[in-house]
Amino acid sequence: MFELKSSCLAIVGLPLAAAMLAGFCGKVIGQRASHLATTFAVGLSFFLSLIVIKQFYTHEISPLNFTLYTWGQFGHTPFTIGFLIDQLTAVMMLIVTFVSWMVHIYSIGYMRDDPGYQRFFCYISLFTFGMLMLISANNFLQLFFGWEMVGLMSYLLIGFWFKKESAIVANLKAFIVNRVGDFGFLIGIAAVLYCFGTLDYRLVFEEVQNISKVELFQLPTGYTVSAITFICLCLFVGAMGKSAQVPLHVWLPDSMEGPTPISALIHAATMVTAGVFMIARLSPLFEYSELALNVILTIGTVTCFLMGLVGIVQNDIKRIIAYSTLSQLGYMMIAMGVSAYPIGIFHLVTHAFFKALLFLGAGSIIFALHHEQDIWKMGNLRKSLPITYYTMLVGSLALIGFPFFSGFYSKDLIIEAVKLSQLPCAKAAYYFVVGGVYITALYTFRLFFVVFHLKTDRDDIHVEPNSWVVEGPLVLLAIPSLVLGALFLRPLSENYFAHSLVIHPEHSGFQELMAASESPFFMALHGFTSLPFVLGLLGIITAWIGYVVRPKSAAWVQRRLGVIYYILKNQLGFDAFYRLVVVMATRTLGLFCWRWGDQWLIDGVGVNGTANTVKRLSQSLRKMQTGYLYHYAFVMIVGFLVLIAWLLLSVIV
Amino acid sequence: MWSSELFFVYPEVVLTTFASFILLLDLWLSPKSKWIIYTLSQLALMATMYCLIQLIAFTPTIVFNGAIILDSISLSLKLIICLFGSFVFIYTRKYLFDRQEFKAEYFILCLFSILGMMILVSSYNFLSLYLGIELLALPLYALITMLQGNKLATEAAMKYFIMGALASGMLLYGISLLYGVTGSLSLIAVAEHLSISSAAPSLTLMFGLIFVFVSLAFKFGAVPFHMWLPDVYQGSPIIMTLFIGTLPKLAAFGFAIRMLNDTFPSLHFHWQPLLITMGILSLIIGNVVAIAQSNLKRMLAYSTIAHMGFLFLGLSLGSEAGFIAAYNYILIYALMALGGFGVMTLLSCESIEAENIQDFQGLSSQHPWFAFLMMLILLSLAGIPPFSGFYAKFFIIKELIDSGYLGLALFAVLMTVIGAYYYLRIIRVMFFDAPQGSKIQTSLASPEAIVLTLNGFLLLILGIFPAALYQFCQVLVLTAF
Amino acid sequence: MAFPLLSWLIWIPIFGGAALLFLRKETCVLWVRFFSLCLAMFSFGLSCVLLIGFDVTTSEMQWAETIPWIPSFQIFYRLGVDGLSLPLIVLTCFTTILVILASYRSVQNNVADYCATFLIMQGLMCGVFASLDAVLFYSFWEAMLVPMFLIIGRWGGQNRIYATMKFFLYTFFGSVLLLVAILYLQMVAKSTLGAESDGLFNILAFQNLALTMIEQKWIFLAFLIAFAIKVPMWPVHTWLPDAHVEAPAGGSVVLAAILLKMGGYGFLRFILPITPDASQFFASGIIGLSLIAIIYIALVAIVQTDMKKLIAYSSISHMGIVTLGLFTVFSIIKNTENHDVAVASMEGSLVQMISHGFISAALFLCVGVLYDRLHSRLIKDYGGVVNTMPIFAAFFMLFAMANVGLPGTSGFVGEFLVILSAFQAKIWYAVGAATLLILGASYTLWMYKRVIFGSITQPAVATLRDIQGTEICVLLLLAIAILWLGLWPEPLLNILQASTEHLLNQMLHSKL
Amino acid sequence: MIALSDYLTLSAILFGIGMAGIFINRKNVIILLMCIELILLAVSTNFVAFSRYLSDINGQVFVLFILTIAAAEAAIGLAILVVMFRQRNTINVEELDSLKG
Repeated sequence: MFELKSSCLAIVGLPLAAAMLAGFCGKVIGQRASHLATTFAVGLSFFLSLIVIKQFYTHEISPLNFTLYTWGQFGHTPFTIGFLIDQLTAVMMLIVTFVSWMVHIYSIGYMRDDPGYQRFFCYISLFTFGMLMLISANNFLQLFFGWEMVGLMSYLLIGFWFKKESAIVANLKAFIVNRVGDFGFLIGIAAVLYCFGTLDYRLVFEEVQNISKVELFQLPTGYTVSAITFICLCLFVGAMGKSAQVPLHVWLPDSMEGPTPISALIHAATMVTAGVFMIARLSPLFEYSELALNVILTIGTVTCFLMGLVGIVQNDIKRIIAYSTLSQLGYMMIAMGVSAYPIGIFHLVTHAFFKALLFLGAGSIIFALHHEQDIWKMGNLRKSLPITYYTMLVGSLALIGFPFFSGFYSKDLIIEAVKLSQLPCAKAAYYFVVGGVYITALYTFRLFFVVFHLKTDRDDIHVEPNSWVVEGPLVLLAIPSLVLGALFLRPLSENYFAHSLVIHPEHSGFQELMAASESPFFMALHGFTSLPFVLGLLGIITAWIGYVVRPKSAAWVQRRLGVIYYILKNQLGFDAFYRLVVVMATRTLGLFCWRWGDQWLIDGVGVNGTANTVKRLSQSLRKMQTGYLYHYAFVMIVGFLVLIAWLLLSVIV
Repeated sequence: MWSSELFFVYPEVVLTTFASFILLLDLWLSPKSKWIIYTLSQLALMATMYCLIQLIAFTPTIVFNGAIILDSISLSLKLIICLFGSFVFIYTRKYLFDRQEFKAEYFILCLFSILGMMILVSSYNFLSLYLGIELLALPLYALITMLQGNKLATEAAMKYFIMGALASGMLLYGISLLYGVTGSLSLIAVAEHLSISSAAPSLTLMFGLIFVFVSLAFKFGAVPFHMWLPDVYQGSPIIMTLFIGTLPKLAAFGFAIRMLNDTFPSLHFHWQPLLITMGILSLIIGNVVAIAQSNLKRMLAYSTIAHMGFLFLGLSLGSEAGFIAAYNYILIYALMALGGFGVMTLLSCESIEAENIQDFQGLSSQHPWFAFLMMLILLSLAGIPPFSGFYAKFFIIKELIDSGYLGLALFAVLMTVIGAYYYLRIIRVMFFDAPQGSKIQTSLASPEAIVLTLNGFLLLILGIFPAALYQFCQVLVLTAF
Repeated sequence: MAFPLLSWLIWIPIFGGAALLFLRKETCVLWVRFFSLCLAMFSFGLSCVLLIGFDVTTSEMQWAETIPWIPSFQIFYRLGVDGLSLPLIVLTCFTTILVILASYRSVQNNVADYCATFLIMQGLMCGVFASLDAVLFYSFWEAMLVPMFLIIGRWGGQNRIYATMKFFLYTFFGSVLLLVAILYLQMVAKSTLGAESDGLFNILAFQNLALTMIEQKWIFLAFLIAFAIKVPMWPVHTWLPDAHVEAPAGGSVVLAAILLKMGGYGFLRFILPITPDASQFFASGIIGLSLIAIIYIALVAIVQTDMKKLIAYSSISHMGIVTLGLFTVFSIIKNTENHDVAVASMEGSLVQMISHGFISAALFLCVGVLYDRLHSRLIKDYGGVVNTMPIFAAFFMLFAMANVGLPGTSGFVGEFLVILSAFQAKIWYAVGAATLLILGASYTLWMYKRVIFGSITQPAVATLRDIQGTEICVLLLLAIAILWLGLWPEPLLNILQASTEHLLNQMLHSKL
Repeated sequence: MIALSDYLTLSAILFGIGMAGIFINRKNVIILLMCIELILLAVSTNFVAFSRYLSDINGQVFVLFILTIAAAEAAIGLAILVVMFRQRNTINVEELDSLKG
């Protein structure tokens, strides 16, 4: 007898318990016990999630919505901690636990000699817990709880090597940029509470139709903002932070300062997709705001295209993959924007696997090269790291959407969905999306060729063979990267998510698409003739020519396009803008408030000014006490005369 | 014999007898047996108090053709003056004994001054009033000069003397005018005259009133008749400051009650603004100038001025409630002054006169107990609850507000804030600064230390149970009026 | 009469502390520490009894005691607790335990005086929260300044004299206005209730007193200055950074954890119920000041170079949330007529007060731990502390995150409730308050980064020893409190509920 | 016949001179003592005049007391003066300014 409620609690609770164990007793129980405990716990969670999703697929169980305990009350509205387990959650659980499990195993080898071994396992288990809380929430409070929890773990893990200045700068940046998103998110939650009077998903979704026409406030220009749009936009700001959409994307490339398994787990597969997941989860809300969808689509497109461009000029292996992640997150956002939630989630799923694969592959390279990350210092690693080579190839092909690979199905569907979308922005977005395919192929294979194929003259590259715990997960991840797309397509076309994701009839144009793409095989075959495939191929060829056949040509192009290269190299100036304008302005303002407001005006003029005035008054009044008897007598007599005069006046008047 | 009117001034007679006897005895006593003088002086005060207690049952009585009144106010004030006088003697004992030449005159003249105070507070006509004031003041002029004989003391004495004489001259002139208008020296006669004449009071009367008030203000040291006060406090030897700072204020309060309540109640409308003005000025000058002082005695002198300002605000109401609050205030003030100067007296020894603020640096590590007591006293002076100084102020402010003087109350409390600064400065010096200079030897088991402890804790206890003292004052004032 | 539990809570620490003053010999230091810890624990136990015996369903005063104190003026020794004061009393007792424990390492001279002063202060603070008579309240309110003055002045840092004087005079200035306002109310009470009524100084009776608008405005302003200084609100906050910087760790803890709460408590007990119409009139002004406090002060906090100053500014900023939550109520009611939201807003403020008590205490103790070792509070003197003090760094991280308002810690609860309800008043209020999310994270984590993370650059840091024994114990207690409150605030909210609703009714009931 | 007002005027003038003397004189302490005597005399004149005018003996009794006290006062004043002179070798009022502020 399968009990969904208790298994759900087990899925969520196991990583927490393991994290506690590794965190509090890590020193006592030792490294081995720590990683065994956490790995076992997450693995168990994975198998449980597997059962859950299987049962959902076979319709043996229906979605479950239950409350664990009442966290507090808002007036008389209870705020609860509770879980909503449905198809969407089940899928997310599966990815999270699986990738996390893989990363756990991988880390056993990767983090082998690190002094913070137990801490690391504690963190990633705790992260898994937070992520599971996030995805299984049945209300906004718990969503926010998980949201911040994963943010915290991301912060801690980016700064895991706390001695490294760049790492601790990066984690601070990540947290604060995420906070900007959370700022919007919190306002969004407040707006939800204001409009719906509850934070419970179910109640909110039931009410949404009644609210959809309500206007929240009027802008000074006379334009009214509808409540639903306001809510969605605010929530989307949160998603922009977490899912690193332009302009809140700046933290993600820097977050690569963390250990590579983290980059795979948090900054590729799971946490960064939380924003996408959130929008999908709240699809009943977003469906009612045309404006919000357009914004999402636009931001997604911009992110997708620009970040891909930036990715082309990066030299750090992890940063290239990070920019690729940004670009892919853009794709997911695009899918959300065109209401193709199932497709977006599909891409999320496939991306989780192949991107985790790429990161872990990169990690294996980095590890093998003694923490060398510059791709130009690698080269010709095909022979020395064969497993990594092949798995990376699978990952790269999946990433560029090569037919039959998992990425192909999801990405192709997104492009088609954009094409079919009726949104005003969709037309322009389509070109960028398609263009993005070329860029994706270019940067992916640039990386691939430079690392594995580029002939180098140097012999000094000492390659250390990797252990099975590092390579095992690569293989395990490569399999889903290869086949998952095809596997997933079927449930997708059978409307697996019908219960969880709501799509407004006006936006459901793409659904016929899914119905039409019933056979993965034919769809892939068909893919060979499509424009994206051509562009992708073109990208690969460009990379081949530029970096393998004629390595000098890339440098030539770089010189010819100096300005563009400079801009791209500097991440389009976002970092500089934030550093020079936002941060400096804040600090200057702070200094101004402190030096002039607090120290000069309030303290100087106000407080000490008063005190000094009294002191000065005291000094001058004390001079009246001259010490001369005749002055004393004089004062006394004058005092007497004044009193007399006053009294006489009062008598006369 | 008991039917004689002399019975009602029996305490004064006893005190005079004792004082005269000690005066004579001093001539024959060898320097080694000077303790007899001290013991006898204390005995004199005890005996006087005993006699005073005997008289409680006979209040109110007016004797000697209306020259002396024995009501609850005068009796209680006399008792308290004697009690505090006894405290003063205890505090000064060691100071005097430690010196090379023991001055028996201190006790004798103080006893005479106390006699003057007793006469002052129970006087019911202007003659006895004048005699009381002079008897109070004259021994003090002499004492200030003779105790230490340094330049400052002489200067202080001279200033005190000239200003005091000027003030009593003005009082006399005022009395003469009142006498001319009313034809009587009796306070009650003046009061009757004033209440009968329905027309506006004559100009002469007004002059008389002002003259009397000037001398009253002079006794309290209210601005602008305060000029003598800082100099005298500073210049006098500490034991004299101790005496001048406490007892005459109580006597002056008796004087004030006699004037405000017994003589000029019907002119309340006219004298109220005077008192308020003087009160306000005193609060400003006292509190503000005290900040700049480096001599503790001088600082406490200015603080006295400020306190008198507060007292004047209470007195200015002219109502029973106002007098009750004022009485409460002056009692607590006297207790605080007694304690404050008492600590200074105890810390002063043969060579050192602890009077500069620097002398108190780091007192808490040298004499933690004295520092603690001094802190209690200073906090009480500053008006911080739960010390009685706060409740004294509280009652006055309450009466002010109840009578509708909201602005005045606000002003008074704001001045308290300024006042808090300089009291805190002393606490700061005692507790936060590192000690400097030599250590003064004072035993905690000595009687003066015990009494001082009692004094300090009385301020705390009266603060925690403020009702006791207030009700005491209430009963006294209500039975007297 | 029932067992006088509140009196015990007030007087046991005071008498115990006074008794400690006599154990001044250096040889009995251990006994002093032990005895004072026992006293503090005993008081905390008493407060727990209070907590357990508390009836959450009513807003009536519980454990009430009434004894005539100054009968001539109908002033009573009148005590009682309701949902508003109970948590603060418990917090007070809890904090004292921490302070005593924390002093085990950090205070080595004048231990008896130190412990005694804190115990006396504990009693006085309990008195503030428990008294229902205005004069009694005022007495405790003022009396409490003295121990704090001594603590900062005696055990403080370099510039302690200036700081402690400033602290005392600043707050004293505010409180005298409180006194005048109380006396004025008494006068009004006398004219409405009659001179013989026993409610002349009864705070609860004040709350039912009819007042004209003009009276209310003046009384409001007088109260406001008194309480705003204590909270402290912008622009009367400048005493706090100085006082915090100079105070010893224990002093900072009590200052931040409880003293500031007295200001907030004053708002709840005096301003809102006594002058509801004036409160409504001035509400937008107060909200403006709160928002300025939140944003302006947070900006100031960012540029601080002294850890304690930074945390002090952060305290001011967080207290801005408290005042914001209290005064948005009127707007909420006007906007939505939803009492639930208004109640939540006030509860949010109260939770924020309690939680800030824990968090700021924890942060100041953390700085104290560092200060004990290196005798510097400057951020630049540290860096890479995590290398030598990992356990400490972990605790500090938790507290920093609580200060940032991370869900799951207590810091989140209050902010969340207040921002959510502020939104219902005006969107811009919520937006303004929510900037704390960003700014708070900026200054807290930036400081954390510079102090804890990084490699060791200062040789002194390399010699640091990690926390142990009592230090762990203290921080653990706080960590538990912070997490418990963050993960399950419902019990606290339950305690607050009835009283808050009652308060809300009072606020909405016009006195005109 | 000399009227009461004449006496009063005289005494007022005497009183005024006495008062003025105290603060106008900046040289000699003895003059201060004399001024005080003058004030007391003015008062005595007043009392006697009123006493005569009112046919009331009390005023004249008062004067006797005043005279006695004036003598005592003068004695103390001179004594202080002597001490002062011994210490400072001067009786200049202007030099009596160590206590101030």
